[in-house]
Amino acid sequence: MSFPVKKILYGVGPALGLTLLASAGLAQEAAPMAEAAAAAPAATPVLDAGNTAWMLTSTALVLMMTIPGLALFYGGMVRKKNVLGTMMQSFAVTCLITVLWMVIGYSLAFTGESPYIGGLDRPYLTGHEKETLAGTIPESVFMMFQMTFAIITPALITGAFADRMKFSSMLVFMGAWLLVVYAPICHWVWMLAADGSAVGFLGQMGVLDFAGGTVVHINAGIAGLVAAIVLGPRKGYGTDNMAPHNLTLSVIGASLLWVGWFGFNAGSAVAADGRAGMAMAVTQIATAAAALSWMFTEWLLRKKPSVLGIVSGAVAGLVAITPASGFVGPTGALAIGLVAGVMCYWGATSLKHALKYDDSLDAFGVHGIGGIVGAILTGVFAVKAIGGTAGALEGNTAQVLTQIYGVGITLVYTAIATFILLKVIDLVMGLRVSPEEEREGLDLSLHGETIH
Amino acid sequence: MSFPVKKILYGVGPALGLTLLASAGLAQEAAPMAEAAAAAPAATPVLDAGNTAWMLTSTALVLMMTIPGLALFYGGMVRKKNVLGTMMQSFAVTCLITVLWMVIGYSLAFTGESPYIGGLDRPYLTGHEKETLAGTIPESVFMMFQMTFAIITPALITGAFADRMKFSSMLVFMGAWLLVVYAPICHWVWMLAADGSAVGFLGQMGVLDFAGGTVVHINAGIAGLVAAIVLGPRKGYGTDNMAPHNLTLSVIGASLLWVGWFGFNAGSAVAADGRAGMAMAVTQIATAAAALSWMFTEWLLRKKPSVLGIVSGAVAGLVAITPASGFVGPTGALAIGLVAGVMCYWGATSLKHALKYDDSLDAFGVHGIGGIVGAILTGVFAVKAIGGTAGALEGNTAQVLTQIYGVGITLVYTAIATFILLKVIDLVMGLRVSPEEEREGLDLSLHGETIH
Amino acid sequence: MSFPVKKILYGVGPALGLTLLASAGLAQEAAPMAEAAAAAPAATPVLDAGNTAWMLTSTALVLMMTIPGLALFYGGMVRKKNVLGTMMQSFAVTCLITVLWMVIGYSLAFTGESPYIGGLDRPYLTGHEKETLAGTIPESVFMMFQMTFAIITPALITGAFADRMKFSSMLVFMGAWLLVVYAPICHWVWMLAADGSAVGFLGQMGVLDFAGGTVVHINAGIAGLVAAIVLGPRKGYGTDNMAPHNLTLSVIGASLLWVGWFGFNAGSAVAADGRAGMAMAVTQIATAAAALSWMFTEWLLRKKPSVLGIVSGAVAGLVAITPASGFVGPTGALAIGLVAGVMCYWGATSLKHALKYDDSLDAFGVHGIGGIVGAILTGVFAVKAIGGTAGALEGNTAQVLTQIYGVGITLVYTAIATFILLKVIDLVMGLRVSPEEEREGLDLSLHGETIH
Amino acid sequence: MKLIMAIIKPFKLDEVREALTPLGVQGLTVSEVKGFGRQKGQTEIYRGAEYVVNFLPKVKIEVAVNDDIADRVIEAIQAAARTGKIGDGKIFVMDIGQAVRIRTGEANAEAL
Amino acid sequence: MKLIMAIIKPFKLDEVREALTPLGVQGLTVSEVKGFGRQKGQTEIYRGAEYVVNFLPKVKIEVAVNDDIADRVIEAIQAAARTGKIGDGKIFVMDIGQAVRIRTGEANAEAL
Amino acid sequence: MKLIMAIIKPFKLDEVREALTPLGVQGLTVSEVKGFGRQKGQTEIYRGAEYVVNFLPKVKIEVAVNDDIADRVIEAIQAAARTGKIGDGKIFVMDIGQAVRIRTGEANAEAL
Ligand SMILES: Nc1ncnc2c1ncn2[C@@H]1O[C@H](COP(=O)(O)OP(=O)(O)O)[C@@H](O)[C@H]1O
Ligand SMILES: Nc1ncnc2c1ncn2[C@@H]1O[C@H](COP(=O)(O)OP(=O)(O)O)[C@@H](O)[C@H]1O
Ligand SMILES: Nc1ncnc2c1ncn2[C@@H]1O[C@H](COP(=O)(O)OP(=O)(O)O)[C@@H](O)[C@H]1O
Repeated sequence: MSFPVKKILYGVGPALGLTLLASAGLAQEAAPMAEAAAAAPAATPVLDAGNTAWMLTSTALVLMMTIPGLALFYGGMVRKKNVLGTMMQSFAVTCLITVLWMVIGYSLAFTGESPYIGGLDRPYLTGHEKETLAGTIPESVFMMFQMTFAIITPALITGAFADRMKFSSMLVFMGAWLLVVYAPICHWVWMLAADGSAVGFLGQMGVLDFAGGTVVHINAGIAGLVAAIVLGPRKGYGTDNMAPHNLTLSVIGASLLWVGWFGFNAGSAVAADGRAGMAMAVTQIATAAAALSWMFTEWLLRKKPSVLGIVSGAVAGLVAITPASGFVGPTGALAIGLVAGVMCYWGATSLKHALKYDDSLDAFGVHGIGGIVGAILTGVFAVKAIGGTAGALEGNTAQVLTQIYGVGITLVYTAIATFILLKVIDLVMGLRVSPEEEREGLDLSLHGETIH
Repeated sequence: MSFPVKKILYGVGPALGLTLLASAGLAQEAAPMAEAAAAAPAATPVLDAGNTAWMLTSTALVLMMTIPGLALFYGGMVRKKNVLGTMMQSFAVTCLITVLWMVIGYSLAFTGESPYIGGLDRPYLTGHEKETLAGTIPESVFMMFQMTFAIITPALITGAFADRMKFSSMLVFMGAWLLVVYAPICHWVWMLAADGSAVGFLGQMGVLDFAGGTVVHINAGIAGLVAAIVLGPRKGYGTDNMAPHNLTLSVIGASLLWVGWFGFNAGSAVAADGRAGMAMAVTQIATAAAALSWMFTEWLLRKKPSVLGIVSGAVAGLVAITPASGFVGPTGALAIGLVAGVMCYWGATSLKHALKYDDSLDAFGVHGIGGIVGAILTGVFAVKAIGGTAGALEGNTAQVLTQIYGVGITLVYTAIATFILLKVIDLVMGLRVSPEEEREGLDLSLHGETIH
Repeated sequence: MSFPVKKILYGVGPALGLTLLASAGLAQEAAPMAEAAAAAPAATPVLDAGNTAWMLTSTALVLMMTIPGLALFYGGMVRKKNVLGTMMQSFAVTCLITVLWMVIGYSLAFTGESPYIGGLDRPYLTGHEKETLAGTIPESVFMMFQMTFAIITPALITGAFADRMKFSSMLVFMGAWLLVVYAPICHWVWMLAADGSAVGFLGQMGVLDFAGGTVVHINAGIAGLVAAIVLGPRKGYGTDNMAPHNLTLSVIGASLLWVGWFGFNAGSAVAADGRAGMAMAVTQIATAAAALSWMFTEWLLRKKPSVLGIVSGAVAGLVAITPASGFVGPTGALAIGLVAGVMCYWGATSLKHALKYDDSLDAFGVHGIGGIVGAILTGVFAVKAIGGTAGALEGNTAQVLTQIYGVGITLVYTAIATFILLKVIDLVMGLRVSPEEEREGLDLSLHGETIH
Repeated sequence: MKLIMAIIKPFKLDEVREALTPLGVQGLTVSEVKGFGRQKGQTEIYRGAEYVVNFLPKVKIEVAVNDDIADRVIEAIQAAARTGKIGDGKIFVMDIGQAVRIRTGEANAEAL
Repeated sequence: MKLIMAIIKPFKLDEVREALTPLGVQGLTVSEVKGFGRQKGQTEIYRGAEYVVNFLPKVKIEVAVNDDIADRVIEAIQAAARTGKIGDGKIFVMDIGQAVRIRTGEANAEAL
Repeated sequence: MKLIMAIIKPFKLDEVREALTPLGVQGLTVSEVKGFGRQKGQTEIYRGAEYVVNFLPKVKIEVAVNDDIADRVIEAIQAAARTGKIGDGKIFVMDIGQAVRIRTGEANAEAL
């Protein structure tokens, strides 16, 4: 572990100048991640209706993950007085990020030639003509598909500070976080040149992240952890009964996350082909394996298999397979799922209670831990025949280090940037609702509504 | 506004004889709306699996909008004693319209050469062989896709008379309304000849309605307004507490409407291509913009941003972008959304309370107003490069008048026909439940069931 | 009826050796059921992105049927104290079957040349390369699509023994049932050779089952009936109030089943073509017809049209059209739906109460009866131009007998195997929770959670 | 002091509350209850299984008042809650030995 | 008249109600309550956080009866509600000063 | 014996319960109620329709105690439930004529 730690230390700083060193030491062949424009760089790309059909569908599926999926998953876990406020966070984030992505976010993430950040030259989706293509699909579809990722990532964070953040501050934070944290990291990992080669520095280095282990889950998980610590625990945490008020909502939510995740992972092939099919299969297998491994672990340790446990395990599996989904095969997926279920169970129970932060709905425990597990194991189980890159099991042990490096960079950058953003917002407008508002519940105090 | 009013007056009458005059004065090039058979009129059309895949998916998405989407959106807004009855209305309308559409509705809407109404020669889907195509997709898929539109339109009306209509009368009304109001208007706007040219008189005139601003939303909104007035307000309206009993249901419903609307709008391209992609993108942008503009308006005026507000705004945006979705670009969508959010907020709050009708769940306030805003602004923001027709901003100011004309015709025809239908049904079998049934709630009194 | 009865008697036994006799007497041309590899046996199959897009989507839709669809449909019908336990059954079955299907189930169902059972030579999806095709789609997608069928079938059974089975025993039973009952029956009906000809003995015999009338619904329905009888009725059955606690959940569930069923039936075409389109259309029509026929029957006999009634009718229609969906046209679908609604109403009310078993949520009453009605009527209404096989109405009366034969074999095999499995598990670990646990409710006693 | 407990039809609650204000009643406490009595409930039918709902939704009002206005309060409740149809409910009156306002510690008459 | 308040296990409600009918009790009022007592609740565990549920679901029956049958009513409730296991509940008896039937205005014994 | 009925703010329930244990109170019964009083509720706004919520969520505690500890129980409740802000609630005390433990048939003091 000493090597990546060193890398992490090197890797942080304004210019992150160690790219050269690292690319010499670590980089394999450039792994085309999202493959937006990857197919046949020589011939003029033409629109493929089949691929476009699948990407339109995938976009709808990924939107469904956030609303209503995540809104329900989180909404069912809070106390009754906060359910509307919690669901509203996912919904409002969806709206806010949509507009910001269109105004400038997409430009920051997916234009330019810098390995660190995109340009400002395509605000308001300038240059999106009806005919513009990204690979074999319209660029408008690629832009939309990526937008749904930009939406769910901040929405995931809301689980960490449930029940206590001001709605206004939450909006400001999420908007800033999209531009300052999400857009650059997305660029580092997924920005490709027209010829399909990686532009972002993590992509160039060969970090594998098929559908968002670092960009989405580690990113959101770490941001959530920082937010939970900065905001402090809920009033009554550890003494009051904070049992989830209605887990039927969480079961619906987890199920829609699962179904929608096929768009997330298999959609990241940006084609309706064998790689998409394999991504869907490994997603299903890892998810089921993690759900079972969480369930049996809890059954063993706590005597009862809980509904919250099995659905949490499923989400843990979905998270962990995300970076791996275009790179590993069925047995790799099974292994990743089994490990992720146990590790996230530990993250959401022992670790959280040992360290005493109040990550209310386990944004870090599930997405942070699951994302890290998945990112690293991608380096272990990657199969050359599937994604073009071999993993440690096929002899390429360096890939594990590359993966750890990617995790480290993301982790450190997110943690620092999130911390600064939150502190600034706290100074300017405050982060937490008043104790009275918190006691009364967000539904009534912030939104003037309640479940009758 | 004097011009369209005159047009509206002209435009009404049994034969709607002003077609000639109007087509001389207003019509632009014929805008292929649903483009069923538009592609390559010269060559023999062949089935495209990619387009078919997207249209199969779109059909599923649009069905999901009504059940469970709309059923939940409406069901969450009524009082607890009416939730099952309200959801049942959407479900029963789905079943009833399916059978009627198959028996004769599709024939009335999509056959024949008359500009006013389809023929009776394809009852029971006669002539739907497995191989019959509509453009590049099987006709069975086109028929199904259109069926889901025919289902949601009457289902939307149920929001206006929630909590007080007899279930039997509702079924009779909806069946009659499909044949007398929906099928002809659908024919006027969307019926195309085999060569892709418009057959219906509004289509011929160049009225732009990509996915149903007039056919679906204005139509349902106005019918709802008339129904709300004819039935009269709910017992206790204005005095009793009629707060929505469970807005979590409405959030799920609004979210599924949003996701499903990708099928509605992007599916209206009847292909998986750049126009579909652009339709999806502008749908997303307008929806988010309208949700935010409703939310901020309410926040400003009422001090709190409500959950019901943001989801209502989203639906308002979805409605307003519907006619525009294949014709405008991202910035046009942003503008349409921002305007729609504010206007529908005004429609569902000030206007309704000023005029004192009880449009219980704001079928008119959201769908009527939103549809009118969207239809007119389509004429402003249409981009020639996207949908083949320029709007006022590109110099074609006449398009705005054409749009207003289309709105006017729809509005007047729907209002009169709906009024007559309701009055006749009232005479024959009565429209309202008894006061005791209304007090006890529809769930128990009409359906013998309740939420425990 | 004497003929099929004789066949049934013959048809049972270790080797089911009457294949020869039966194929001489009954078999028509081999009907390619799932047509996995059917297209163009001569030319090398190539991947079709459009077909693949639709099959990826269909897989997502069918998974959505089980979670959250079925989980909600069943969850809303039980008493409040059992809702989480009921939803958990569907969720846990999804996870368990996923892993088992990957480990050996797929190999047992879809490999080998025996007409009775698949081989053990492709455990852990051995041989699934990224490029392997099944017809025009990747084999990984075919495997996933079939997996979702293997998931929902056992999940359907849980409705029969709701509120009283031990969770551990349920898992063991479901795992064993998949391998001992589902995998072979699936093989009998749907296993095709590379050239598209039937391998399984029921397929060879010409039994028509497009999307799972026998394999899924009769199978699950009969297993449910046996389970309901073996476990015995719920404590308080017939005296306590066991009214569904929240039918809003069931309406959502039924709606998602309906939407997802497009993937089930139209997806069974394994292509985005005219047959898929027709399958979708007939699914919609039969479902609506059955919903209305159940509703009007109940309205007539019980004075009120209930929400539970209309949604049950819809599910009955979905079940009944399942085997027929690739073989019949719109009017056949209408007839099948109308009959299924009435028959399943009778099954779930009169029949159940007359025979006094406690099929709690009518797994048999809806899926068993509906599946049998559909399987037989497929033989009546099949249209040669649609699915390649004529039915009785087109003169091929023998097809009805073939269908009855298929029903009989399935029914007897399932009943016996399910009975034995349950008895063995009962001996080893017990099937029922204790009376105290049952009274307290599964949520708290088995899972340690509750709805607050 | 008296504790007046009234079991009424739910939709009469607001009328009853409004009828008490002019009498100087400044507070009351309400519970959702289920009543069994002469009034018979609806039958719910679920797939052929009939459940006669013996218990009907009622609202229970508990209001503590001084002895001097007790009779008028009882009359006001009876007048406001009455529909004349079966199931209108009952009023029961009990003695309160002691009353305390938690916020201030005030006792008895001052506490109400 | 007496107000008999019984706190019982929820699943015993129907038995208790049936036990009272032969005694001439024509009405009663039921509330869902939560009881704290010697009986200990289940532990719910959510991702490692344990909540011992101190309050268990109980049903409270309030029934007003004439003095002459009060003892028999108490006995009947006790017999019907008893399981012999901890948590069976309690019966408390209080005096009612006055009773009114809202529908008719009948008072006291006639009101019940 | 006394029946002490306290209407308090919901979030004070656990504190009140804990305050009673040292006094030897071994059981109590709790209901969710809605209170109308001097404390005014929030306004809910739904698409422009405003509903002032007159009834606020409260919790009603009913606890039967022997006469000797009644005063201490009342004091303990008042102390634990008090926030000093409007809406803290009330305590009413009534006489219990008889008490029975259902499980054992024990009566009065032994029944509690
Ligand atoms: N003896 C009683 N004790 C307590 N509550 C009673 C009693 N009798 C009736 N009630 C309550 O009063 C309600 C109305 O009584 P019911 O007999 O139906 O009609 P009515 O009020 O017209 O006499 C019942 O639902 C029940 O809640
Ligand atoms: N002193 C009391 N005052 C009011 N209610 C009580 C009292 N003691 C017990 N109860 C109620 O009786 C229920 C049962 O009491 P518990 O002590 O658990 O068992 P048991 O009834 O066997 O003595 C409690 O849950 C509570 O609702
Ligand atoms: N006369 C009364 N009878 C019964 N309950 C009362 C009475 N007055 C007040 N309450 C209850 O006490 C609660 C608090 O009373 P309120 O007047 O709001 O404030 P405070 O307790 O500070 O005087 C009320 O919500 C109501 O539940």
